[in-house]
Amino acid sequence: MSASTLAGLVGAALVGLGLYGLIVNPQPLRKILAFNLIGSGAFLVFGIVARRGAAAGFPFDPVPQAMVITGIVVAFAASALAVALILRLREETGNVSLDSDAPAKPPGDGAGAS
Amino acid sequence: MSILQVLDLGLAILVLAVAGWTIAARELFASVVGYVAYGLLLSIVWIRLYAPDVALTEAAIGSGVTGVLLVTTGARLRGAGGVEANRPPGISLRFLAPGLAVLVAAALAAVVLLLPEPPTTLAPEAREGLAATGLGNPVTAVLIAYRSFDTMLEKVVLVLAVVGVWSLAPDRFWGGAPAPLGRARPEGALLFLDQALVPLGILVGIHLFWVGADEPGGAFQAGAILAAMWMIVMISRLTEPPRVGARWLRLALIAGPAVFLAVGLAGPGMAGGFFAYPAGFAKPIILFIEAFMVLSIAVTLPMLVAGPPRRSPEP
Amino acid sequence: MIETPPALAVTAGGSLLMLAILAPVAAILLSFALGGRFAERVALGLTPIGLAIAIAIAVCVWRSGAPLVYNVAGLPPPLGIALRADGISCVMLVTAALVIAAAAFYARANFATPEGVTEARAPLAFWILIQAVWAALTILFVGGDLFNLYVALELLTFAAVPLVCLSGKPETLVAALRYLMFALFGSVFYLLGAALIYGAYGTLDIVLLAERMRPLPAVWLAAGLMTAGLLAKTALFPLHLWLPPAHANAPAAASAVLSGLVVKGSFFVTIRLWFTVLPSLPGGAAEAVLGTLGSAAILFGSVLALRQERLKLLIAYSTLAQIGYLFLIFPLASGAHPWIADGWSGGMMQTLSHAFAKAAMFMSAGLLAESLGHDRIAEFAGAGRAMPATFFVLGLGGLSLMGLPPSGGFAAKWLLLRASVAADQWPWAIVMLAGGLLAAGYVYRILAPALSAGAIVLKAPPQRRREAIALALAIVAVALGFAPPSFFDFLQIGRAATTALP
Amino acid sequence: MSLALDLFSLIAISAGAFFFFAGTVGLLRFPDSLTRLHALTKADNLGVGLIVLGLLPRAGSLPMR
Amino acid sequence: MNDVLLVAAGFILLTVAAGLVRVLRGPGDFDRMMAVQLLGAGGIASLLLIASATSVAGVEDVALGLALLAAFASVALVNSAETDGPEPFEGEDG
Repeated sequence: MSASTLAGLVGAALVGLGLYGLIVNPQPLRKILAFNLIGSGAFLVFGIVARRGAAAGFPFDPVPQAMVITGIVVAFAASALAVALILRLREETGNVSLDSDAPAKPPGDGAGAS
Repeated sequence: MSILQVLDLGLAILVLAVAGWTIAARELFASVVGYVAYGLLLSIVWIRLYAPDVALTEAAIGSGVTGVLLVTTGARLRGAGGVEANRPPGISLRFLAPGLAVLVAAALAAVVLLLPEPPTTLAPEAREGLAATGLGNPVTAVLIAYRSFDTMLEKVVLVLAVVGVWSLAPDRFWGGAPAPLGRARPEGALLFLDQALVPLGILVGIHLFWVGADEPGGAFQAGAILAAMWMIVMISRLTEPPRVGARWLRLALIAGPAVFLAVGLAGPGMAGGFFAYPAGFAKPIILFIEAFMVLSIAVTLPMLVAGPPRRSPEP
Repeated sequence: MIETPPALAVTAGGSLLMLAILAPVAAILLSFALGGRFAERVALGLTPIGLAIAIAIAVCVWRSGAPLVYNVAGLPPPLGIALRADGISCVMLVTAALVIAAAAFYARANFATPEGVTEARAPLAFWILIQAVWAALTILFVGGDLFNLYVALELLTFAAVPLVCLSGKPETLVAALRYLMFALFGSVFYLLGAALIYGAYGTLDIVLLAERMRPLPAVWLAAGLMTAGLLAKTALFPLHLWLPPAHANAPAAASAVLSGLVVKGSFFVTIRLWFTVLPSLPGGAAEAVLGTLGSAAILFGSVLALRQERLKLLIAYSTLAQIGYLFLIFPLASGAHPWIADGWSGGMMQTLSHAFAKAAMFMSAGLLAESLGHDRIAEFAGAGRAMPATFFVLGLGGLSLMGLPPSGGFAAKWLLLRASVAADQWPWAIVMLAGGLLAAGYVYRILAPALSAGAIVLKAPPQRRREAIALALAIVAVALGFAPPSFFDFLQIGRAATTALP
Repeated sequence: MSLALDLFSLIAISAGAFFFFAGTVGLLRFPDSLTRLHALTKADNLGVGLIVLGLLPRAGSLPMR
Repeated sequence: MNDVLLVAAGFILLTVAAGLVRVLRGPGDFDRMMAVQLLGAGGIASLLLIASATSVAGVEDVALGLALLAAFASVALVNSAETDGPEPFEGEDG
């Protein structure tokens, strides 16, 4: 089995793992980790497509590789936004949960003092 | 089975094991540490796929900066509790989720094995256009010339991410600076590291930017390295995150996309089309754009890690 | 260099497409660099320019009767990125420009930078983000490359999510976080599908893909993954959980844009995918599934809307139901049948009229909440007499949601009904009629207590100017019901070319 | 000459690999954090250093663009 | 010779992977980080060996970047690992 096929299978497995984590794990930060696993799985699929496309003296097709680079940067920005939301939510409610009916701690106590 | 195949198989198993660990680990911190290890291993996979540019980006942004972001957040979330206090998933979810995950993974694996032969590629087209850009690295050519529009928009996405993160500040802190990245006071070992590592890092960053035109490297990777160096200096408290109201900061954040956009808008006058480069001047213009992109990335990534403003602005 | 096939040739006026995108992008950067009050001025100054460009594009397409095409960097696909505007792109561009302009002027009262400070958090973020929504939608409507559309989808996510939680209240933060999770899931599945499509066909340009399309296993899986991702972003049942809290808790101007336009962005990409890239695939099973999910959304959303206590939540659940109608376009306008023109026109008419009607209703709901201090429907008694214009707008919008004549919603539902009857696909017709009755129920629930007698104290009367903005949008939603046949011909521009492909 | 260089590479790389092995054993077997850190630094420095040294003679043979 | 490089790369990966058991076992965050640190060093070494054996061009810069980032990651980890450190910064009054 060639390296690129194997990498493709790893990518598929990563997507599965990440999807499982995304659904099952209730903690939002862990969901972000899972989302990043799915993302890297998708990037690996681009990666094998690029490797298969070796031609014209290049050992790879540069177009999908460039797309992966763009995708990695966007995924990081998404993680950063999610993290900022999670931290603000923790500060306001003392809890990090996606249940909208979670009891909210009255904000303000202790959050204002350094 | 050749040695290389054995190595590949081992690497694949290792990557999946570490990925599984990040999902399964009980403690948040252990899971995040696993994710950083996972990113490092993934860089080796990218080398096996002959993608050094991606390997460098994955190491720098996918593993490095994202890892630091998550680790810092994990530490901030720890302490006051509430992190592990969520309900466990319901029974139906416990059976549905693995089923769905296995289904998607299996379908994806089957399709990856069944991709049509001969493989499709744009490598010949990319090779053909390379001469006109004056570049040697085809990935850089795709990013800054053939699909420059995507890259410019992606820079705008980064600006929006900064706006989004900042918008999560409490009103009273607007205009102020984000929380410090490091502990209360600088420590000896960190200061030593600053002196040894940061000048070297800046040099490497500039080097990556410069060689990126012809070899693996480029604006993203160079910017990420410089960003890492700035973050190290902030972690050791030699400097603090800047105020979000600072004019120089705003200008540095938009410099990359703005210069890119300006060149793109000048395209019809210079070269007969938006985002087209005039023949013969493509390479210097591309390096000019990339220089500003390096600046913007180097400033954007640390600001995204630092989070929204957390200190009141100076009167 | 590369021989350009006729389908990829650039047309005169193509530069307008580039300008339509770059104008809001430049405005975003300018607003962020200048900061403070300049952000508002730049955003308001952008609205007439953007609207003029959108109208100019529509006029060009109208005159030539063919899509506008532009190749970015002068490089044709597959290596370069193409932009294309067909009939539906044009109407969506103009709709987006009108709704965003209305939302911007409506929002001035809420998002003015206070006296005495040079810059405030919520105003700066709002003015930048609403321009970013515009930029992202414009790319989605004219983008011709699946990866370029991915970047635009991400741009839209990054613009829309922070809009939800501008107030910083805990419930809005939860809503925004949930929205972000669904949106990220959607993006990454879309990206995965794009990777498979590139692997199978070596391009992501939608016109080239349409020519090269063969039923491979890769493309079936890719279509499934991308559609799942896009449905999560469009909030089609059963991936809708994020929408009601997000749309109900956002500031009114933001809700108007989110409900009226943002969900249509990912819906539009779904249309591109199934009607331009994939129509040559055999079978109608996928279309039937989408239609079934749409039907379920109509019934489920309407029933839940009936049970809401708060006006904004009611309107948000009604969005779920109205999104359901959009997806009836898939079974009713695909294939090569005599009724597809009706199905297509009906689906697009529903997209447009819902955009205007829902934006108007959310704006009115915002005015109500500001004047009454709450939006609990049970306590509306007497409000109709105190705020007649506001309730008139809610009534006009409701007319369109119910599908009563004369309104754009009536035209949409009538066309969809006619198509389903002609196609002998009765279940859709029954669902639509049931949805109309349920909509009448929830609109009645809003208006009945308001029109009953009662004493009510307004904190402050609504501003006439803001009422007029909402009214103008509601009137457009009604006026769409009088669209001439030539308007429906316009919607077909660019479509014949793709369906005629072998 | 090439044989001598190959031999040099072989020895340096083997030594580097050995240090990684030793470092790992130390990390796993040593009783407390500080001694583990001690083992780790040996692997870090000497391991990578020797591997790079061993690869140096081959650097010229890499395709240069 | 290439096979020798690959065997060495595989051996190093195997050993540092064994070191990852420390991530599983802990007990402290500090021990976990050391295992990742070792993996970073081993990863750079095997990356260089593999690239040399399969002739991937321009990989020296990748190794350079990885080495810098490994140091960066360990700084960040140390910064946020210790549990007895001061409370996370929560902002100050305006």
